[in-house]
Amino acid sequence: MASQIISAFGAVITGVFACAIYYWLSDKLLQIILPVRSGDVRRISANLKTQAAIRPWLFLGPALLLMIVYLVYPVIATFILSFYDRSGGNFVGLANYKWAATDAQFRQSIFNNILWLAVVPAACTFFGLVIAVLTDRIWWGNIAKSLIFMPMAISFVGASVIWKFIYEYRGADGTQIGLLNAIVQFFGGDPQVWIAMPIWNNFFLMVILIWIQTGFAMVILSAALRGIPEETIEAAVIDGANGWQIFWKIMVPQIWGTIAVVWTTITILVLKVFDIVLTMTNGQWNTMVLANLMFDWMFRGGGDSGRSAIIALIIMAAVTPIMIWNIRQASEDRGGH
Amino acid sequence: MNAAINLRRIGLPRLIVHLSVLLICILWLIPTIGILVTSLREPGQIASSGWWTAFTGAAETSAARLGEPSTARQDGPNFVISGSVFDGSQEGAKKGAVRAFGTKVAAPTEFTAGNPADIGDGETLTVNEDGSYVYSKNAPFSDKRGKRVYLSIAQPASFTLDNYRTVLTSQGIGQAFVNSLTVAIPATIIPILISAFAAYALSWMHFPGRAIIIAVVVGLIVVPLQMSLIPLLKMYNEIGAFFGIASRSYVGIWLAHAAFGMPLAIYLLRNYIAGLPKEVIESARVDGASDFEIFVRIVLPLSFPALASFSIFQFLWTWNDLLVAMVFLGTGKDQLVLTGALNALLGSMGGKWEILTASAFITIIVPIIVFFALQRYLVRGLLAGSVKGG
Amino acid sequence: MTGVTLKEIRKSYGQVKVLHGIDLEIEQGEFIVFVGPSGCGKSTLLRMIAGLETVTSGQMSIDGEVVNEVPPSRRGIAMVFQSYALYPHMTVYDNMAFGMRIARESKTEIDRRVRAAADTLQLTPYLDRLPKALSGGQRQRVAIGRAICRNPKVFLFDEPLSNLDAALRVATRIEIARLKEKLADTTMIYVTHDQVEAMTLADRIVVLSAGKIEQVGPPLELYERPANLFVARFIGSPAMNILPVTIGEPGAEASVSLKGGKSARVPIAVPTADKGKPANLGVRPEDLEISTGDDYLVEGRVLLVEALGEVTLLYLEGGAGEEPIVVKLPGTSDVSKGDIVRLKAAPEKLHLFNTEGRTYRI
Amino acid sequence: MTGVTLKEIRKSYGQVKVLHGIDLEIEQGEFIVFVGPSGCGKSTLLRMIAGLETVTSGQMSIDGEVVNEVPPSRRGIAMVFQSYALYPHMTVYDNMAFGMRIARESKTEIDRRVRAAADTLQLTPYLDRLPKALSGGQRQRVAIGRAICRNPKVFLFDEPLSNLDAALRVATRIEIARLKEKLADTTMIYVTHDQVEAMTLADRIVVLSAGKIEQVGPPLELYERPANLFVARFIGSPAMNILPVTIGEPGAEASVSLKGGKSARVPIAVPTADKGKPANLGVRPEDLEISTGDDYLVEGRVLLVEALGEVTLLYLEGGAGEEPIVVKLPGTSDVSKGDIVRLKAAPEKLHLFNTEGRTYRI
Amino acid sequence: QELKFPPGEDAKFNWKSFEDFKAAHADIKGQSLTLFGPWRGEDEVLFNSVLAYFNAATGVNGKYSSSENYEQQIVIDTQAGSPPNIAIIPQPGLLADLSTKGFLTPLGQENADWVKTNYGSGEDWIRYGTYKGKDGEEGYFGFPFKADLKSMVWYVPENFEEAGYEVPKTMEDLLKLTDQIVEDGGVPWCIGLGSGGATGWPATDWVEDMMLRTQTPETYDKWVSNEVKFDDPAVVGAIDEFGKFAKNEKYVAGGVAAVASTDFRDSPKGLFDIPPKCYLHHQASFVPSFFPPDKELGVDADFFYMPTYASKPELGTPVLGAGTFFAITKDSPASKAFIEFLKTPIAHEVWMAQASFLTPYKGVNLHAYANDVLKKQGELLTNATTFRFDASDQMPGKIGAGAFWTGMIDYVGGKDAKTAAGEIQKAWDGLK
Ligand SMILES: Nc1ncnc2c1ncn2[C@@H]1O[C@H](COP(=O)(O)OP(=O)(O)OP(=O)(O)O)[C@@H](O)[C@H]1O
Ligand SMILES: Nc1ncnc2c1ncn2[C@@H]1O[C@H](COP(=O)(O)OP(=O)(O)OP(=O)(O)O)[C@@H](O)[C@H]1O
Ligand SMILES: [Mg+2]
Ligand SMILES: [Mg+2]
Repeated sequence: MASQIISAFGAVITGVFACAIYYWLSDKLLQIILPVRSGDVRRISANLKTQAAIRPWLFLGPALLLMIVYLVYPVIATFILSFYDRSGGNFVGLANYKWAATDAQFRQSIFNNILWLAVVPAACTFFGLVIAVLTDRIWWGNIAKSLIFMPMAISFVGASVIWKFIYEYRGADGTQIGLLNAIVQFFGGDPQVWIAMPIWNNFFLMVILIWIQTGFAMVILSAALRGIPEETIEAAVIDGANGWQIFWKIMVPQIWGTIAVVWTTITILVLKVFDIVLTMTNGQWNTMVLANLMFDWMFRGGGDSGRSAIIALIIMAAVTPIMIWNIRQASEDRGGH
Repeated sequence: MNAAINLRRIGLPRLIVHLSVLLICILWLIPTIGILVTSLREPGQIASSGWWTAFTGAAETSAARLGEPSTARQDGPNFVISGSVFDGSQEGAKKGAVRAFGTKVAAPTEFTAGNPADIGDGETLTVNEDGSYVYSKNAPFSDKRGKRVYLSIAQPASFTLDNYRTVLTSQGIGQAFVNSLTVAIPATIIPILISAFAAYALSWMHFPGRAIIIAVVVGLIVVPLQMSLIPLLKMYNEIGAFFGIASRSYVGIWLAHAAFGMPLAIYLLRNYIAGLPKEVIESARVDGASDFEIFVRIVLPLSFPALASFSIFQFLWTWNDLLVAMVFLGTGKDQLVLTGALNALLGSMGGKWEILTASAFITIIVPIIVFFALQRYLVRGLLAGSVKGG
Repeated sequence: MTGVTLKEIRKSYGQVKVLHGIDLEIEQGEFIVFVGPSGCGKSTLLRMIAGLETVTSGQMSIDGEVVNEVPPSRRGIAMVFQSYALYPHMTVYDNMAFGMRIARESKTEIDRRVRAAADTLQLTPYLDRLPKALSGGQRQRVAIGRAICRNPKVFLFDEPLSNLDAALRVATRIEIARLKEKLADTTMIYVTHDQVEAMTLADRIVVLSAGKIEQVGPPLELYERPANLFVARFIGSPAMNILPVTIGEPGAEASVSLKGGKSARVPIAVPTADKGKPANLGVRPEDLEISTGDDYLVEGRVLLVEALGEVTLLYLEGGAGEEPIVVKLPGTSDVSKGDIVRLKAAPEKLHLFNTEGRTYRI
Repeated sequence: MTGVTLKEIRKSYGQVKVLHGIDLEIEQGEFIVFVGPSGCGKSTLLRMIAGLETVTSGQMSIDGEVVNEVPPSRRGIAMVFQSYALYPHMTVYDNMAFGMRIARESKTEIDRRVRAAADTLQLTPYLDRLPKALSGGQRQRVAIGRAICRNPKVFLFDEPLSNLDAALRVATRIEIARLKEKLADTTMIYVTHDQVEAMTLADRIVVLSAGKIEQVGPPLELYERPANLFVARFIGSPAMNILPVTIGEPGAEASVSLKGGKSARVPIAVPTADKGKPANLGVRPEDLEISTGDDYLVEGRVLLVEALGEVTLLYLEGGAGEEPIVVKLPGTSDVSKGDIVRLKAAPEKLHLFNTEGRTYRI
Repeated sequence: QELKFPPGEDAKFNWKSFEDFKAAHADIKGQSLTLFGPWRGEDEVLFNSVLAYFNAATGVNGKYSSSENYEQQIVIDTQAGSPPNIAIIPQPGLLADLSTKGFLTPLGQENADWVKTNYGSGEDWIRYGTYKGKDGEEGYFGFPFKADLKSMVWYVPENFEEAGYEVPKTMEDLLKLTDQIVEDGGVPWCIGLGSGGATGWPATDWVEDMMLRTQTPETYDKWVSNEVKFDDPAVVGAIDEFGKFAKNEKYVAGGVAAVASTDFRDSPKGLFDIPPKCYLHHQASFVPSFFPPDKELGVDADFFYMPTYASKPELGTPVLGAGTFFAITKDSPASKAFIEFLKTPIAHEVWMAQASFLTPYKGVNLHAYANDVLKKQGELLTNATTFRFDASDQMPGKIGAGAFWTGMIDYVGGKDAKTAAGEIQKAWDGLK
């Protein structure tokens, strides 16, 4: 055990160190090849200029390399695969695209995804905002925040397990072990099979993601709220606005930019997350979403790389407008340096 | 001072605020408490009663077997078997106060404890609260085995640490824990270092193509990672074969995690680093610092809150990851990460709630420690660049 | 009828006492300026009048009505903040209309009042802009406009000009002076630590120091007859020169002797009991002249000459005090660094303070 | 030997031209102040000298060497920013030592220079503090100290005092004046839009407007003989009053006639060709006096009286111009609002500008 | 690794086969062997105990591993070119897929012949291991080891005894018993289809069992290959047979609504509740691991063969089952040797003697089974007249592990059999 720990420790150190040494060495090398410490000023200036041209690429190099290899290349490969059949061996033209256009499950997934996109980012942001506002006002706010942030530390699968204990259904005559049904039964209602209720089951799954992500929204929005100039709020107080009006008319509009960032981040997450649906229903009872559909086509029964590629492309295409808007927003905000 | 303090003056009664936050916290905590309690219960109970009943203790129905007919004594005209339902019953009825009993599985609580019950065939049975019973018949007993009775036994709340013991003492868990850390720590630090350099270049250095790179980076945030697994592993294998080294190594998984977290890291860190005061950086430039020195000595220390915030997310993600670890590190016993090792305990068909819940809690611990250690930076650090004056 | 009355107003933040009993009567229509060093409690007092801070003890009335427990929006006040505090996401029009919208005024009424205020403040062309598209001065005008729209009985300003640059400050100051005339019935309370603002705008100045009122009075009275050393040094720029002296001859026209050995007659009555006691002689930089004769008060070597065109400032060392003595000479001067100059002042321009800092003048 | 030479320096940001050919020779050891309205390009010019902005065209030399392509750290300059720009995570000592550490100076040398600078600026007690534990003035001193440590040939200041409050501004200004004397060999270039700073600190002032130099000269020259209307109005506070006139008699001592019908003799030579042409008569508020006789220049109704104690400002309307005429009277005055007053000025204090705004004075 | 049963000690084991194997494979000592399979938890421990004998006999360093993401992992690994030596695959569909993509090494005719002669219903087993390779040629790829029996109904003997119920011998009797229990105020069946990411699969076992009880094995095979369409009346009929039980409010614990959402792992626990939630539970041979821990097989719980219709004697006694196949994904002498090892009785007996393992291998000593229930199952397996492999496992993944499940969930949720089957068929058509 001790030796394991030592070797692991060694690996950790070497790994991190190797990464750091790249930057250090490459800079050293630059300094040696293009000396600037001494010599003729004209020369130094020229060298510095060359350095300035090279250095961004040294800084960006590892990041670009990693992203090209691990992300760009697979995206291109995916794009190409989308024109091939299930084994990736035979060119089939647009057949996969045609399939996507007509497949019922695919349409179902799109519909559900739209539901998710409409609900989850909005709900997380809304709850995050409300909690941020409320917790900022009490002395134990930080404790409350930590508690609400805690679900972030739980893996999606773990979280799904947790929620199974909430949605669990037992027949009306049995003892409920699902909390929700127990409550329903306590108040005299009939227990329900929550995860099988058409349309609504989507929402029950969304609750899980909302439960996890609200902490994230809360933390970021709480920082933004602190940035609101106090005087604008006092001015509104003098103008006679009540708490509700101040919240909606003064505070929220002022942190709109941050809200947008939070919203975007969660939107992307919603499009990528599939563990929750997988563990809770695996897309049964019409809860399929795109990410799961992709996963299904990719791995189930040997996989169909062409169709899964299509779905992956659709997911990426769906986010593009949001990202473009976000980039615009970002460059407007700071005008660039 | 912050904006919200002012709300207080507006007059919304503070009590309501306290209560609503309390309510939200409870709502948010209930699921977690649910698994915590579940993880402390005995496997048999988990599926048969709600976790919230664990505190109160419950009346549990169980079966017990009375003494063998051979142990019967003759008492006047009657034959009597007596003893305790808790003795040597292979049904393993747990001790407790007997509330009711019955002799038919369909009606296990037909009779109240302590009262003699006429169960037909001239038989009477009395089971007392302490479990002692008297079973008599006006004729000799004829059954081969002891009679089955059903008992409703009040049980005090009981918890067990067995589930945790099972998980923690299972083979290879220590190794897996070390492996997890070996994966997660560099997989957190490396991308942060790399993306911080990149974020600096993208916010403070001028070079052609900067805008396009920023756009591409942001676009890459959405690439679903499942898609890239096969082409990447293929590449790893080819590289491994070419150089004659193992294709699955820590380096491989570090880089994979680093790359998958990279776009988001660059996006968040750039937001922050671009928001650093321009004059400070220019001032360092006038002082003669090169971009490398500016980055290392000025930007890096100043971005610490943002780095800390992002490292929380990256750590959470690598720590909780299973798929990437399995693919790029392998599934051998000595390569398993904690999530994988705990997963292996679940059995092929899954369904071991007690193990699942206990493992969920064990995996949470490290992220929670990391979270609390870095939490104070989180509040002001994350995206602080996008917040004016933040 | 009084505008605002403060009776024994005290304020503490937890253990920290910030205001120690403020008594003040402000007439309706008066323009009152609070001045004082940073941290003396000016803003706190103003914010208490606004209702943004609670009153720890004492009684505060506006328009004859006790308002200790009345929320800000019901006090009939309007406030202009140092940082403008405009709602950044609303146009100028909406900024001004916000309060009335909250109060559910009719559309036409809102429009009328906003346009009237915009007119007064020459903001009409900017009504559709967002605050970020305005210059600092315009922003401050919007903040004032927003306050005007509320039709307040009491107008509160907390250092409204301190974020503006010099030129704008002058312009906006004049704007406020105009406003003061226009709204002659409105009581205005103004916090600043800029003297020029205080002097030019105030009907009466309230000098605060460490949570206490030092002196209340019209600007020129404060300038000419400061009640104590604090006020004397605080009002006027550059600050009054203070020279340590000892009382020679007390009486209706006292004589004091300076450190350098010189003595001077001061047309101020000093009680006989104080004979021989140390005191402080105050003389404003603008009241000092260069003396060529022997009738000088102090003599010193010029440390620094600042020629501002219209006036020239001399900084002298080697005078009686430890701080350099500042002299403000009109126009330009040919004195240069290192010169030894002698200074005199008209006796009626001299001020005399006892060791506790209180003035000897009545 | 020249300190800094600018030859035909131009700067554009993309399509936007910011500087339109700046020519300037700065002597070694000179203290030059750039003033001008906001956005005129002062900071841009300074940042170009520092090397933080590239030069679009023209030639810039420091110490005789062309530096267009030389990076900031090699130009022998040091810069103090308006926002201090201290490294927030380093102590005062480290802030000052940073540049030398980068340059790989020896430990002892670093220590010597830091302590010397700290001594000069009275920062020794704070060497171990972080910037956030310092007051604004102290921070600015650290920024200056950091610059001093670089032993620069040229010292650049970009509005170093504008973030400080009035009292600190005065104190730090004097500090800089002292520094100027101490580092007599160091060329200093200082950007501000505060007149007092410009007037008190500068050896020569460069007045910029919209990317062009309007006038260069010692402060008093600019005050007394502004080259054009822009400079005339820009230097001096309150600004010079401008009265539209027509040239009556040209000649060595011209006569001009004012709108009100009055005419005045001005001891300024006007070419005969300009006879009958409109012109602008300039007179500073402090040069105007109240006239009881008939020898007045203008007459007007008092709009506003601002009594500052030491001086009194009058704002008059109904004069010849549209803007109110400002008068600065020494001491207090008994003029009150609504009075009609007549104003005169000594002829030698008058300024005359042609329609293009250029002065007639040589 | 320690060997669970010391060689030579217990007569019920065929130690000779072990020694023979050892003698024959001394040459591969020191090689390594990776195996990747679906077994986790106890199953993993058990398999490792078997592997230990192989390692001990050959000196090979054989390592087994598993994963929750088993199915993805094998797809990724094989496609990326870093497969284990041996993949253990429970679905013939996946096996077929891997073989057509050329990722499997053929085991050769001699192995096929061996299985044919030594396994009960050996021909059927060979069929499930034989697929087209990349070149289009048929080959034998999957060596069956460890079988599961599916045609079983579990019950608690004492509950039956108390209520006076008899184990039914025919389907007609079973239906009668079902009604009888309802009449007595009880609930006859526990059915749970929930299984997280695989929700729905238990229903497929029902339908398959019903197919075998209403249609000929040939029809069953055609159904698997989709020659008989999913919405064929034969299939729809079988679905409705399942519906007879699952869609009757009175027959199932918790009502019909509970069927789809109850987890299949929780569902058998109802048998042991007091009072019992149900009396009958249809599930495969692995299910005892989900019984409460103190239940002794054979005493507290037992099973009976899911009976056939007396009205259809021509169908014989069909047995539905499943099993895992060992396929060589990376060839090596050790891989080959391991397949050889699987042919030794000892490989089977070591697992048999511990728990939950059935084998159709006729050469094993049946006394090695850990208990009578297992033994009974083993006999059932070896004596079956018809053995049919789980149909859903043989269908294309998107059907057998997708549309079929979804269809059954929809069916239980209210759709009629015809529509549900129609949709499954449509999905199947979409694959072509
Ligand atoms: N919320 C608070 N809690 C504790 N002390 C406070 C609080 N607000 C202000 N103070 C203290 O009260 C005193 C008065 O503050 P105030 O803001 O009124 O000063 P000021 O005169 O307006 O100063 P300035 O000219 O700098 O604005 C200060 O010492 C300040 O530190
Ligand atoms: N990076 C830039 N891109 C485009 N225009 C710029 C940039 N920096 C400055 N400008 C423009 O150049 C002009 C001169 O700016 P500069 O900052 O030099 O003005 P300034 O005289 O220093 O003003 P201030 O007194 O407000 O500091 C302004 O109109 C400004 O808008
Ligand atoms: Mg204040
Ligand atoms: Mg500037």
